[in-house]
Amino acid sequence: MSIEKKEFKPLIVAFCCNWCSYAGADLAGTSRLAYPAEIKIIRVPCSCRVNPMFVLRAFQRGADGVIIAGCHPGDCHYTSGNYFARRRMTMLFSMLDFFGIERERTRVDWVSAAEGVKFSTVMNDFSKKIHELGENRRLGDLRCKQTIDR
Amino acid sequence: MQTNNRPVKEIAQEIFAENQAERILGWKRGEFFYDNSPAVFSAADELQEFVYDAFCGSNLSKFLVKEAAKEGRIAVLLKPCDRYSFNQLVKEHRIDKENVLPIEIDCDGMVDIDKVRALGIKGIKSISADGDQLTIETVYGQKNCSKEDVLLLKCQTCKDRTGGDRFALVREIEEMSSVERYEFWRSELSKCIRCNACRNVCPACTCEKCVFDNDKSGIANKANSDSFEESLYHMIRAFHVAGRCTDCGECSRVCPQGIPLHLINRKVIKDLNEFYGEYQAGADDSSVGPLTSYELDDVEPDIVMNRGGGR
Amino acid sequence: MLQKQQLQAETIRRISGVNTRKCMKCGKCTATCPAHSEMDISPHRFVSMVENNEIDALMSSDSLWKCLSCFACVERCPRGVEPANLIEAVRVTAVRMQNRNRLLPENIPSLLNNKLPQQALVSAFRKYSK
Amino acid sequence: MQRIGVFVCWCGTNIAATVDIDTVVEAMKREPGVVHSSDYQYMCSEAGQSRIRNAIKEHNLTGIVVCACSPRMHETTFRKAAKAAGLNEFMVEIANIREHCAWIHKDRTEATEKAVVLARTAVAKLNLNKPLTPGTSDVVKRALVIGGGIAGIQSALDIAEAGYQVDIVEKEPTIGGKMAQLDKTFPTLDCAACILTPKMVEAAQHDNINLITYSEVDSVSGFVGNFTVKIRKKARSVKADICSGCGICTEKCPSKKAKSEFNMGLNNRSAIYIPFAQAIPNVPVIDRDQCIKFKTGKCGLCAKVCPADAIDFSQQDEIIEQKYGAVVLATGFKPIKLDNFDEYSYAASQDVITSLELERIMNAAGPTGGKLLRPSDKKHPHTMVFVQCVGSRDTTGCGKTYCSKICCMYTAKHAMLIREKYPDIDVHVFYIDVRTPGKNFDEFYRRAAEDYGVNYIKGMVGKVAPTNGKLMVQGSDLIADRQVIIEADMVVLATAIEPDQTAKSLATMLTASIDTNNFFTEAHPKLRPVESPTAGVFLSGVCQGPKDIPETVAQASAAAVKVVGLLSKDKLVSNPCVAGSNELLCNGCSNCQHVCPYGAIDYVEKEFRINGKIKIRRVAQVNEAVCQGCGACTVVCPSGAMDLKGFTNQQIMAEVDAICR
Repeated sequence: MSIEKKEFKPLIVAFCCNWCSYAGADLAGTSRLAYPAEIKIIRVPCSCRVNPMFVLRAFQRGADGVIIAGCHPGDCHYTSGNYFARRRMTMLFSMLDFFGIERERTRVDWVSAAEGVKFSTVMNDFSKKIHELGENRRLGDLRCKQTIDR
Repeated sequence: MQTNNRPVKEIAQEIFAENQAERILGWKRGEFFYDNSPAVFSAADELQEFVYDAFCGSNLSKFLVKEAAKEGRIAVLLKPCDRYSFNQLVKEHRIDKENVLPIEIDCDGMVDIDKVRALGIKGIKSISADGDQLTIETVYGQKNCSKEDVLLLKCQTCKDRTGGDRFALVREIEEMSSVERYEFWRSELSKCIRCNACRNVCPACTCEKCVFDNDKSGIANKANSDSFEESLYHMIRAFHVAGRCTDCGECSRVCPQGIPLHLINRKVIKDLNEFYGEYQAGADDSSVGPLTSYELDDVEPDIVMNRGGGR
Repeated sequence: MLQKQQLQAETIRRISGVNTRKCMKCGKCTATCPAHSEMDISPHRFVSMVENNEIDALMSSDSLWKCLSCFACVERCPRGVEPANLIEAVRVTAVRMQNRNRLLPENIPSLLNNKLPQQALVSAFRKYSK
Repeated sequence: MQRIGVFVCWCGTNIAATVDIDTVVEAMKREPGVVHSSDYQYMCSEAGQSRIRNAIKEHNLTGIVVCACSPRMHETTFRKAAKAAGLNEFMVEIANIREHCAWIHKDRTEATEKAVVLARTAVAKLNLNKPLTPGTSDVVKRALVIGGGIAGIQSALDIAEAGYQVDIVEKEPTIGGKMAQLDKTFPTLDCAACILTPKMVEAAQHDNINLITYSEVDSVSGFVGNFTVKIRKKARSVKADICSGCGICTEKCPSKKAKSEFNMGLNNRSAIYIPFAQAIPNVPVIDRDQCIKFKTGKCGLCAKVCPADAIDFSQQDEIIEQKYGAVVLATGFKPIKLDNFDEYSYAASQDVITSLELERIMNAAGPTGGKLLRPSDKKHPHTMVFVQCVGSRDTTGCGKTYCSKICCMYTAKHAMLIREKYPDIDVHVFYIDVRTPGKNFDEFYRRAAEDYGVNYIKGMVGKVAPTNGKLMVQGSDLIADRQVIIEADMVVLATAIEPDQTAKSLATMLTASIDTNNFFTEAHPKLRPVESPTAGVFLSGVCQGPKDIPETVAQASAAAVKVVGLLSKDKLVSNPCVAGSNELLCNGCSNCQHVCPYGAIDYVEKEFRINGKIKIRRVAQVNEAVCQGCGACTVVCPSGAMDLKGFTNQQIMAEVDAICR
């Protein structure tokens, strides 16, 4: 019996703030700047709306990487949201690292509405990292995973 | 033990004698000499059961959330480390400060009975402290040991004494490789039985309704059903108390499975100190915590990616 | 024939790292070039010739060997095209086609010419000493 | 349970070419809550919208998901359609299967799979949506214009004419801006002062316009319809209300070593000065760094000679606070510094000048009285070279990547004016491209070349070397394929322009976004070109991107119309996606209050009946008119009491779950 090795298709959740990064993603689309289809965007009003619980939830349900994109520091539509997000996510990522979760699975980047090219570059780069890391086996609810071969 | 050379019990008696408060929050002797537990005394004669010795590790601050809301002024005995929790709760408006008479009492470290037992001392009848030495009465006669060797984990690195480096263990874990860290926490957290003792004792966990009990929160669960939930519970708890945890060490003290939960909180404290400047939650009752404030030139999250430590 | 030149042009673009399409044809390279009076093909044309695969003409030009490699054009090009790097690459291609990679040290003195700018010598050493 | 309708748009072939529409439609029929799923070529068209309206009625839908372009594009359209059919407009969710899917993926299977995931994510969210009702807020009937150049003046005049109060804040002592420094204007060659100064006077005299010169914006708070702005009035050291503007002080002032900013440093001015003769307000200002009184404590001559006793050395900066309904940004531009362009010898030779300096030299009120003289020896030049694109279209980081847009035309103007006035002067223009889109622009440029004999050379200047009192200009002539060397008397550099340095700090204060070049970003590059993405903030003039005077004036008026449209409303409908606190869960910890950027959260002591007992608890309350819906509070709330309507914890988690299913 031959066991066909299933090609690893990662799942990446991107939280994008409505004002900068989501618009940056729109611009990437308008400019036809491709990035992998495994990246699915969730629109949030501001990067500060992203509760660390959402990030953990994504990992629980089988995400292999989570990226949060917001306005550049200083450009937040709500003045200070991304500054809070920056502290929270730094702490969350550090904690995940402390628990032995690969550092590269989480990322925060600042993408403005004018940076379609950057959006696509960041997403391609992040996806590449996740491909290199492979499936997220350390964090995640095994019941939510179908592809685990034991 | 004494405060200003007076037995603490005397101070308590004086509170009632001088009518400074209607109730006193202190400790009373439990079934065994080493399981003193928090208690509210409402009259002088109840103080017969009052005790303050080397087994009063529990932090009384949290009980004030309920007790201070009740009728009548309440006096509370606060060891130096409990004072931080008290301040933090006052800061968060969880305790009505006006209704509380805080009494600061001295503490020279609390003893962990399991550590005494671990020295091979059996049949313990009582333990008395004499400076740095403990005198242990056992059914096999008197034994002695150094108090330093049997202190509670949280007392070994006491913030108010020149204790050891409280981040030493955290650093050790940081230096592990990513896989080792993962294995370390798996082996520790897989012991978790979700008894919720850590949450119930934590002075920072005083929510009207805990998210883990609120089925609308999306993360409610009563038991860990898989390895993810074992980690998730402790991660979320650590994040919820981040910037508010005073490092009182109660979580590890009460964990029936002996999981070093305080290390997670200490990791957070260490990071907060390194990234955003030294901060001791509860050092005062008004300052704004590090996760509810920011600086324009804060470190970027990729510092986690780029700094040292095991990968 | 064209195909050969095309391959050569591709090689030249690759080893020089120059993206000839970035040129906006402003002519600042030619305006800047201190050796222009000696040249039969102006520096700005190097770029378009490589872009258009006209390698044979470029290889047989005098300009190829008159460039001082002073990098003034690289320094001043507003688009970062780096024409001098392109010339270096064409030279290397030309040298390789002659089946010899380097000058032998003993042959250098006889080739030296008092009028040769010092800069050209330094540039040559930099290029051929490896 | 919701009754959801899903509408999948082809967007012509934009979506349908990459996404298999049928698959998406069929897949959605199996999603929980979905009772209707259909597709159409153009959902945003009237026909498409009427399909949506009909389906809502026919299937008694409680919510709709439109799988189409970005919600930033047509969310409002579909909300209106839903509303027209009697549905709450916030029961609409958009799945962005165009910008985030069809346009970026080539593989049809992959794109279709993703479209299905995006659609079911929207359905998952919609299942938890609740009808929301927008609140309203008042509009302060007053506008603030930041910058008093032609853009700011025009915007202010138009707003004032419509009957609203306008304040112009200008950081210089006078309004007028860069246009006041210009000599003539292309392509009609009217004198800039002749057309600008009447406008300046009109602005100053308008009942509805209040000029706040020599002042800068200190801080901004609030939101559309209700901004609170603190303005710092810098100390002029002259009492503006009693000064008659006679100018005696400026004549008698013994300190005359300061470089005149207005004349681009080509001559000197006194320490107490009026920037130029037609300045408005015509009130001098003391430059405290130059004033002998301020430096040594002695002098005070101006105070002695002032007939009105208007000099006040003790004047302090003053902060004024004012409320505005709208803000117009008209901060303008400045030429870039030429430090990175040594080859043009700008620092090495006085005779290498920028175009703005040439404007002052050519101007009758300028340092040479309008005579074209070499700055170094005040001699008449015989050969002049103009260099185009100095620092523009430069991708190396030395200059700016963009085209500064105005240089081609003003250089043609300069060349033409010089040839007309001094036919003996040879004028050479080095150009990369001559860009003349605009009414009568190309004709103007051709006239310079054909009628006035300006020598246009296709090529660039590589080096300008000052040699024996001359400037050796080494350039390329690409048409002739040769290098040329011109012995010139003067070289004029068409220096790139960049946004004024105040743009960046204002962007931060107003949370208006700027691009990588510090130009303000418009809400939509084509359809909303005079609005900033921040509601209530509008853009006027070069602060949004390089443009000439007619374009600036047009944009200034356009911005004014937008402001008038806003101010004419009595109430603004506010975003209902605001935070709200579940009082039963609230701990009263104040965390949310600390992170709220708008001060929208208050705490109250409230009685609660818990298990039959009355208990007083401290709970958070959100002021919905002030809350802008960022959600910062929701994350710091440990008990999860604080949630954001329209983006609730449960909704976002449902989205995560749908994506990760």
